[in-house]
Amino acid sequence: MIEFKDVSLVYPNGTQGLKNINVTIKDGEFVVIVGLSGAGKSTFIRSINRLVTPTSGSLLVDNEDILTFKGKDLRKLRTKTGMIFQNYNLVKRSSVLKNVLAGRLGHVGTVRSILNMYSKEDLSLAYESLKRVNIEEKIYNRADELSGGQQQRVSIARVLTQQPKYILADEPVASLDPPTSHQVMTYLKKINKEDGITTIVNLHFIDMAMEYADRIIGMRGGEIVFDGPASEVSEKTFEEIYGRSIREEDKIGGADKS
Amino acid sequence: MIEFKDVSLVYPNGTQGLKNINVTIKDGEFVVIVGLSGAGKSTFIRSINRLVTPTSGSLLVDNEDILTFKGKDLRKLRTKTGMIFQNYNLVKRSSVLKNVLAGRLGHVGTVRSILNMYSKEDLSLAYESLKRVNIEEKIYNRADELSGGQQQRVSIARVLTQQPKYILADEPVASLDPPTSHQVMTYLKKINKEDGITTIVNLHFIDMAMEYADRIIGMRGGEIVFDGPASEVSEKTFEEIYGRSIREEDKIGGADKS
Amino acid sequence: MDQYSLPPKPKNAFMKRIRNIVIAIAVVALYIWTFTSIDIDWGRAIERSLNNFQRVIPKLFSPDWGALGEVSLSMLETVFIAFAGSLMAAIIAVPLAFLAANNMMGKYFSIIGKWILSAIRAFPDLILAILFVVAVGPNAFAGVLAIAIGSTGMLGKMFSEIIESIDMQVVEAMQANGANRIQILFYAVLPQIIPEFLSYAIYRFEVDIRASSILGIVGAGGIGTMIIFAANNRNWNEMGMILLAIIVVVTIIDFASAKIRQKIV
Amino acid sequence: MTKGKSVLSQASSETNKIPSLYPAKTKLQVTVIFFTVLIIYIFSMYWTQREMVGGVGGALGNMYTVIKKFFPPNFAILPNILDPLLQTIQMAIIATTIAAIITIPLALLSARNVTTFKPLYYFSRTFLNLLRTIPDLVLAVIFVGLFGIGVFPGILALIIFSLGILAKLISETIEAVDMNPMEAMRASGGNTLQVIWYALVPQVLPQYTSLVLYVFEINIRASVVLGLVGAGGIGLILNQQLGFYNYPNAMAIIIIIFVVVILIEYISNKIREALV
Amino acid sequence: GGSDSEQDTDTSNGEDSASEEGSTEESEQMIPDTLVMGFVPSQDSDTIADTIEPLAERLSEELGIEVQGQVMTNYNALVEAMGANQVHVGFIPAFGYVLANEQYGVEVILKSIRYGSGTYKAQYVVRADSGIETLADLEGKIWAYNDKGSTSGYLFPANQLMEEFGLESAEQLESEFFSHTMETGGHDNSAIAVYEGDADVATTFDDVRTELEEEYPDVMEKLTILGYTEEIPNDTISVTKELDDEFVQKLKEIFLSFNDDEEMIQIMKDVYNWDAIDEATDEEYQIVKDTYAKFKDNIEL
Ligand SMILES: Nc1ncnc2c1ncn2[C@@H]1O[C@H](COP(=O)(O)OP(=O)(O)OP(=O)(O)O)[C@@H](O)[C@H]1O
Ligand SMILES: Nc1ncnc2c1ncn2[C@@H]1O[C@H](COP(=O)(O)OP(=O)(O)OP(=O)(O)O)[C@@H](O)[C@H]1O
Ligand SMILES: [Mg+2]
Ligand SMILES: [Mg+2]
Repeated sequence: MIEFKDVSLVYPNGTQGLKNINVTIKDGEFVVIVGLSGAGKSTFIRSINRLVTPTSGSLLVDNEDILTFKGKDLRKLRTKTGMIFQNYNLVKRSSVLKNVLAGRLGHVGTVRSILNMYSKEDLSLAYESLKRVNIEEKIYNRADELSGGQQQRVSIARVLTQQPKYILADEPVASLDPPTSHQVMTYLKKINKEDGITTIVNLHFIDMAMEYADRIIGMRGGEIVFDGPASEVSEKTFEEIYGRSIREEDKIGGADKS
Repeated sequence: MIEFKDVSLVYPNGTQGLKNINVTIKDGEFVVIVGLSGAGKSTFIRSINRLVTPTSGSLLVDNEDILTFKGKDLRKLRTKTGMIFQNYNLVKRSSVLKNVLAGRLGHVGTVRSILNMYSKEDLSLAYESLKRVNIEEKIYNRADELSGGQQQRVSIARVLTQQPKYILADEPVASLDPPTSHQVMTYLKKINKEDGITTIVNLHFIDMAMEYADRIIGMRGGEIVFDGPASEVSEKTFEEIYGRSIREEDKIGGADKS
Repeated sequence: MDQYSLPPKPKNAFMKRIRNIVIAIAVVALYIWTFTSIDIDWGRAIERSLNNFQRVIPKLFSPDWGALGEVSLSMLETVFIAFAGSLMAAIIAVPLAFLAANNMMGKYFSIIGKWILSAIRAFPDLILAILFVVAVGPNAFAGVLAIAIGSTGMLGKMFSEIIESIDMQVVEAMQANGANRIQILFYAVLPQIIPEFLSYAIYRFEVDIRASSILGIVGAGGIGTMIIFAANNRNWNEMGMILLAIIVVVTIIDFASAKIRQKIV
Repeated sequence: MTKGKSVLSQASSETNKIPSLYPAKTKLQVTVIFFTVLIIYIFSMYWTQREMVGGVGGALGNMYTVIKKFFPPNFAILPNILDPLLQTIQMAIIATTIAAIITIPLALLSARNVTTFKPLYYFSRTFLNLLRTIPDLVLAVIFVGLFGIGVFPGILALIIFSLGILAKLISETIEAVDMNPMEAMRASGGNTLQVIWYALVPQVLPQYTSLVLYVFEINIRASVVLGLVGAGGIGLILNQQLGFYNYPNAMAIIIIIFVVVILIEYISNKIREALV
Repeated sequence: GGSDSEQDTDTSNGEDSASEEGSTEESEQMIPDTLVMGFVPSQDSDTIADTIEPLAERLSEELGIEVQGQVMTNYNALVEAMGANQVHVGFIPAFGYVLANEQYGVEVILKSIRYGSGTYKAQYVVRADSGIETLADLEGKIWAYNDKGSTSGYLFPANQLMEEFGLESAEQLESEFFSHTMETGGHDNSAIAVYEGDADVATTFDDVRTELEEEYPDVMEKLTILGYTEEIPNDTISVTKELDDEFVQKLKEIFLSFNDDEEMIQIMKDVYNWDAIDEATDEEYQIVKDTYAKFKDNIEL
């Protein structure tokens, strides 16, 4: 369970990234955060694994206030929260397998990981994860030999190998074309359902959010302006989130002919 | 007028980029080429300004066979065909104005262009073009200070400054997010209509193609598998182009809730 | 978790592995050869350094302030010579770099250009110095020429590598505009390389201030002559003063060049 | 096209604003910088030539006279210079290897994106700058003073000398890497060492190798200088031959060095290709 | 004025005039507008200075033309510069003079007098406790010298040993008579090598130990002198063959007049350790030439 209690974040340059956020995310939920660019979506998500540190309030993950975490505690927190990035953040020159094994870094000792001494279990877990995103045949390819969608699938496999309790995905499909985007979202959803991993995804576009989310959180100017199930999203919600009524082009497809 | 007569292109490594293409594009048309990755869309478009050279057949632009062109003729051909690229291909460190003025290179003398001695007309043409894509206030910014969509607009302004007879656009929106994509396509369409410039655009996605195109050419494996107005596109067309029936995810929007 | 065995590695990985093993053996052999046949008496070296440490090091740290005036003057002279020399080198290096870069003039020119640059770099400073003394007499200008040619080899190599790494798509875009080769050079290539060029040229200026031995040979005075005489007279205090002067000057240049680089990149 | 023109003329008559190519401020800055450099250059050229006597006339003729004496190179000495040549190569190998190893922590410490602790970063930066400041000749002289003559002080001088260059260039490479994978590793719970090993090393390795080989080449040539102070190697022989006016022998040695340098370049290109 | 045009003609056909090695007769004689003196300090001396300014000023006064002094650190460069007539007057050590004379017909006019002598000697330095008492004891020992191009450090001692022990070549001397040799780069380094025990004998100028006393206070007791070589002629003042004869004569007289000039002699003493200046002829350097001739082919690897 993740609880934001009155969390605010002011960046060193004075930008207010988050403003008095109060929200609770229950285990197993699939939450999509939507909002305009600069709304604070990334800041929200990155607070949860402390890639950024909120400046006030308290943020509980599994009932521990993570804002005080340091060193080992922090690494433990990060080990249980997997993260997927917009640009996949793979090491381009390393093989797919090596990239996926990187998900185990928090679990294995430093020396073992540096000497590439992975246990059979780790290896088969990595392979298993690659199979779950259907990319096992690329196991020995270098990451930069893959297409964007394939790279994002590798990064999902990396997170799966991490066996996290939470998955945070920061605009996982923004660099992908729509069919591939849907594929990736489908995988995320599947994992959420099959493994019961709590998943929080940032998206720019509300229509894709509505297709996949159990729950949608709308952000604007660092504040939460909507929080509810996808079915409750209305014209008014759009206005709150985007500051004006919805237009065709706010959906990814733009005008749709069908 | 552009006429492909039995044009084929085999790359040095043996890949067949184009196979017996026969097609005529009339002045003023707005043609969109769609097809899967590797279908030969780029090869088709790049043949027209001879960035690649077909290996057989003849390709007439304004009734001249351009396949024999060399040196000066080639530069003349390229001066009258403007090109827009997926990655904008701006000189990142140069100012927006200088990038736009590069569109005049084919028109002004070498010495004058090197010494930055542009005529008043050239300068105001460049400024005018920037205004047409609504980016004139960035005139002295460096190109790398702009967002993707803004960069693509600068590259459109560059082409406008070139005052070409033909505009070739190779996936001009593939690096952009959907709203920006629509913006860019709208500008291209507007220019096509206002200035009567024949425009040929490559796109991955057929629904966006259908929204903007007068005429759609579908390619697959280096061959043309569909050629007709947007209104004639049917289930069957999809099958021909993508090799299977259309699915929701082939449209950029994916599932649409409205 | 079920046990899954990994798929076999692809075939060419096997060949790669063989190749890597061969390379590894070669490297190990090279090292064994090196370390076994080089003649260093480690015990003696250590003992020696312990004995000599207090003979040399403390003196280096108590610079001879009496030499300050002379050293500053020589340093100033060196800075001017290095500036003129490295600027000249930066200019000569540009055409050579274009010749040597494999994405500009074609493969054969590239090979010729690379050979020219290597040949320049192979020429010892000493001989360059002699040649220029003969050409223009023993004076600062001979030093400028020697530094210019000496730096051209290195700068040309660096420059050509920068040119090889530019974004060729931009070049293609200019081609598609109907630009000719020279226009492409000025519009697509130069803007991409100028900051790196300047940055390396400034770096080289720094290096040239230290490449002072060559100036001593040509009688150009400068700090190089002082170094050699301080060494020959075992005048460590004066050497300390010289070092201090070099450190100060290079630090100032380093600082200034960092500022300039920030501006231009 | 005509349509475009009409739009233009109409528009420009409306706005009547034609921009200049650069904003006035940029123009001024560029002009000032240009003239400053030019003036310093002119002054430097004046300064350096003020002692010149008789101009440059006959320069080429004079040089030709000397160059002629170097030809034909006398390759008969080849067997005799093999040993010192190998010694030079060995010195360069050892110095490059050791420098390459010491460089790693130094470069990491002086890369802004890895060493976020500012004081440490500035400290190691300054240290590197000091290292680079000392001329190779001075290093050689000091080490000969410290350790007596022989290859050992030569190697030490080469190590310090290459360390300065290598660590600077590599720290710059590190600063230019893609930070995203590092963030990803951190987000999955890796500690600093693991992050460096998994995300940084693969990205830097090709450049690292190529820079190390580049420094190896520099070291081969630098050992010519070391010969001057009795630090061994081919440089000693070269100076000897020059001293006795055996220019054809000296030329043969220069050509050999050239060949070695070309060979190293060739090998380093091959290795780079294999790595990238 | 007039010399300008002469220099021009000289340079226009500089190729052939300069390439005729050692031919003195037919070259045109000239008086330069600016007289350039090149100075390569001999390592065979215990202090060396890096400036020649006071001397140049004084000469300029006397000659009525501009005089420039350049200190160079490599005598190859000076020899070549004199060959190209870029430097007109050279202060060169004996060996450098021999090369310059052989290659470009450079002529010696004066020599330095140090410690009241126009010559000096090289010494064999050994450790006092080494048990080496005669040159014959050196057999099988390790020999340290500064540089093969050094008259006192290498050429003269090597010549002496070869004659004394009937050796045919330097090669034989180095690898058969001695067990091992080391080239140290400097006289001081050679002596230190012996002091530290890296070598058994060093050949240096007389007396290198005074240089080291500050750093190694016990050097005088620890190192003794085994013996000396033949007399070696001191540093020369030499002129290029192009220089006008009368002008050279004048130059010679001016230099000689310094002997009676307290101030000048003090300058020479402070800066270069010269007591006086004396006339010199090429013959005096014959002994160096002979030695060089003997070694030239040996040194050719
Ligand atoms: N490191 C930082 N320093 C200062 N301000 C920052 C920093 N990171 C983000 N911001 C600012 O905080 C606000 C929220 O940024 P955030 O990245 O969370 O938005 P976002 O919703 O993820 O936007 P996008 O869709 O563009 O990724 C923005 O105004 C942004 O400019
Ligand atoms: N320079 C080249 N050398 C060899 N083969 C090439 C080259 N360029 C393209 N090809 C091949 O030619 C075929 C057609 O490529 P083309 O780039 O025209 O496809 P496309 O439809 O533009 O694809 P995409 O949507 O990925 O850009 C592909 O199989 C491609 O691999
Ligand atoms: Mg974000
Ligand atoms: Mg394409």
